[in-house]
Amino acid sequence: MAFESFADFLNMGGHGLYVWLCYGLGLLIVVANLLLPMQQSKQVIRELRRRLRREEGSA
Amino acid sequence: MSTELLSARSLFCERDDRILFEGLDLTLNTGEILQIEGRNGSGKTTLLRILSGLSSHFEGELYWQGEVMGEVQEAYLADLVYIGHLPGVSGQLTAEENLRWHCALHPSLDIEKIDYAIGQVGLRGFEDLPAYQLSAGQKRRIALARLYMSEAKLWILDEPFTAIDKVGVAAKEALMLKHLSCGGSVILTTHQDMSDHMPVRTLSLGEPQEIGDE
Amino acid sequence: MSNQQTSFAKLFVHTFKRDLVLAFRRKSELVNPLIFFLIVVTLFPIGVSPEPQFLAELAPGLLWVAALLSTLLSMESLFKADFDDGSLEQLLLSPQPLFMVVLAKVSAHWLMSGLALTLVAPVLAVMLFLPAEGMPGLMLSLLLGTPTLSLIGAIGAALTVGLRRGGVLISLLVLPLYIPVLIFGSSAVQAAITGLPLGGYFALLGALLALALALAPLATGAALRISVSG
Amino acid sequence: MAVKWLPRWFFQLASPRWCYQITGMLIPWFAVVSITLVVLGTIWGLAFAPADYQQGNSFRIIYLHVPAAILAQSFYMLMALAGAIGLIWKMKVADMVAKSVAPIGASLAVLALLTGAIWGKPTWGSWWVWDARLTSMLVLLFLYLGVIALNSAIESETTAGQATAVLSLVGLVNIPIIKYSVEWWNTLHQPASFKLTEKPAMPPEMWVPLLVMVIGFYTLFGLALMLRLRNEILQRERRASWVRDLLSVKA
Repeated sequence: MAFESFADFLNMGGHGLYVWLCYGLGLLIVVANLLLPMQQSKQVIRELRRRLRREEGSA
Repeated sequence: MSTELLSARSLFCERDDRILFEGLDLTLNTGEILQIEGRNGSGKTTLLRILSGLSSHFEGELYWQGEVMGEVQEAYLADLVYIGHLPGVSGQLTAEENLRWHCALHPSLDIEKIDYAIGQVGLRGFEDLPAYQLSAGQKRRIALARLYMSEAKLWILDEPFTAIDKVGVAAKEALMLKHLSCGGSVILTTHQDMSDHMPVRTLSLGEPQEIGDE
Repeated sequence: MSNQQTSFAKLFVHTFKRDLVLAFRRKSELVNPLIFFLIVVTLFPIGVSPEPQFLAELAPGLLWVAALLSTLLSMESLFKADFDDGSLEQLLLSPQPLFMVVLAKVSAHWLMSGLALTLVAPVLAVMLFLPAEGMPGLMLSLLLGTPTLSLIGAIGAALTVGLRRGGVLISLLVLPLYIPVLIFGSSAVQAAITGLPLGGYFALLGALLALALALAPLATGAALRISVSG
Repeated sequence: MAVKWLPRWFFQLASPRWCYQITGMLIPWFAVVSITLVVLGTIWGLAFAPADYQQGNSFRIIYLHVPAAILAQSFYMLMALAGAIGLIWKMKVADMVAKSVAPIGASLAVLALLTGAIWGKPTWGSWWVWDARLTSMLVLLFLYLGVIALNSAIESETTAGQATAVLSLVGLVNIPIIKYSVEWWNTLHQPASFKLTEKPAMPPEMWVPLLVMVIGFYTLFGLALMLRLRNEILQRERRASWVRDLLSVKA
């Protein structure tokens, strides 16, 4: 452990703002890259299924 | 004696979610005219563009004189005249300048023949005008003049008679007959009926299928 | 073989001449990039400061950026007319190598954009108080750099020729690729002003040009086939 | 076709269906491995790795900045490579891979730029410095944006795939030239300033967590790529019977 206390850890030797801002952004981009396609997948499946039903209805 | 010139096997093409054709086979022999029929949007132009090698949006095989198209592309292009929807005539250039550039693109053509071709399509007297000053029909004639200069075996013509008057059509038919007698062939689409004496075989493209209708 | 070579040469010469004739008949396309070059350069003293020393310092980069933008502006028309009237289809159906035709078209285009810009640049350089020592560096670097710009721009033009609104898109595609030319070009001018040796810059610009000459027409040809096919 | 020397799995990849199935099997594994590695690497880097003697704790940004930068570059290569395969062998899946990579790569370039800028503040005293690495990363982002813009401007999926493949290949040839020229330009304008990441021989306590993070990022964004790719496959293969079966069974 490179830090004495948890407060020390958060403070990052005065650079806390920069470090945590970076990691926050990192988390944001990682989560966006995973969640967006998952959400899109639901949408795609719903859309394609609706299409399929419409075609079956018209056939 | 007729031999196989161009053939296509199990062509498949889809566009904007519609299947234009599927499992389409066609064979064109020497001395034949093949007319592609079908309604608007049935894929006539697309088929001609595929056959000419302009479009690569298809699956299936093409053969030129029995060989796979990809391997004899250059020989094929040297033996092909394609006149599409767009005449391929530059508006800022005169008929003669347009045809001269065409000769540069096809080194087998004889520049001396330009004058003859211009005379044959009835553009004598218009040689010095830039094409944008000519009517649509006259522009079309510049494009058709390529046929008079060419010794290519295959002509692919998309609506060649658009904006051409009756006399012009008769002349084109005569030209085609001459081409056939020399062992050439033609693939074309046209909305006008051709004269009865023309040896035409037709190929109908069905209704394009909405994808999913089975 | 030699027969084939003469036909390639003929194709090049014919296409080159044809494009020159076309350009001279559509005069606006010929002069518009030059006017644009002039206007962009004029905007800077007005917008920033007319102070001679400041402008002199800015001049190398500014002239190069303006030359780059006006080349880009002229790029869009390279294949557009041919695409619209179907000449491009005919060109692709030629049994002759596409490489030659593309090279001829780009050369003709460069003659009327890049070379013209190079010739006009000294006038603008004087207006920006570029020291006289910088002049040869400016002209030579433009002479070596602008053909590369035309060759790379042709790829962008070929990729966007089938699109209705290709104008902004082409800048987005091509400008990042122009960065090395900009760097070496403007540095050459700066070096010329300070009296440093120029050989290295010209060698680098020449190397970029050689690479672009070898590869860009291939990419442009492929892009044209794709655009016409779609 | 003279491609007999290629292994069989290469052509199996060409089948969207096979690709959909295999990614479906791989995703849980990738999820477990990647999240473990990234969490491990982050905690290690943030809490256990020693602080840098010059930069102090702001150095810990390296564990995010460097993996993002490496991935942004290698994803561009992947995109160009997939595009080339799609062009040469008309392989649909390769096209789809190329299309799916682009937005992920662009977001990684953005992350690398932002973390670089934030790191720059305590190190250089300003948010942005025209450092050679940051500048090339910015150009890389522009290249990504160009590819994405071109792809979305062309309506036909096939044409869009081919056109972007040509563009990304042109970009790939240019990347080393741009990198070199920017580096050279940078040294010309600001002689030997304090570099962000170039450190002489990092001790193992520092680079081991970095390695863990890099591998973690590869797997994590590989996972993101697979998720995107599966959507792309479904959408483009919607006509195929296996997709229809899949959808009606999954109801």
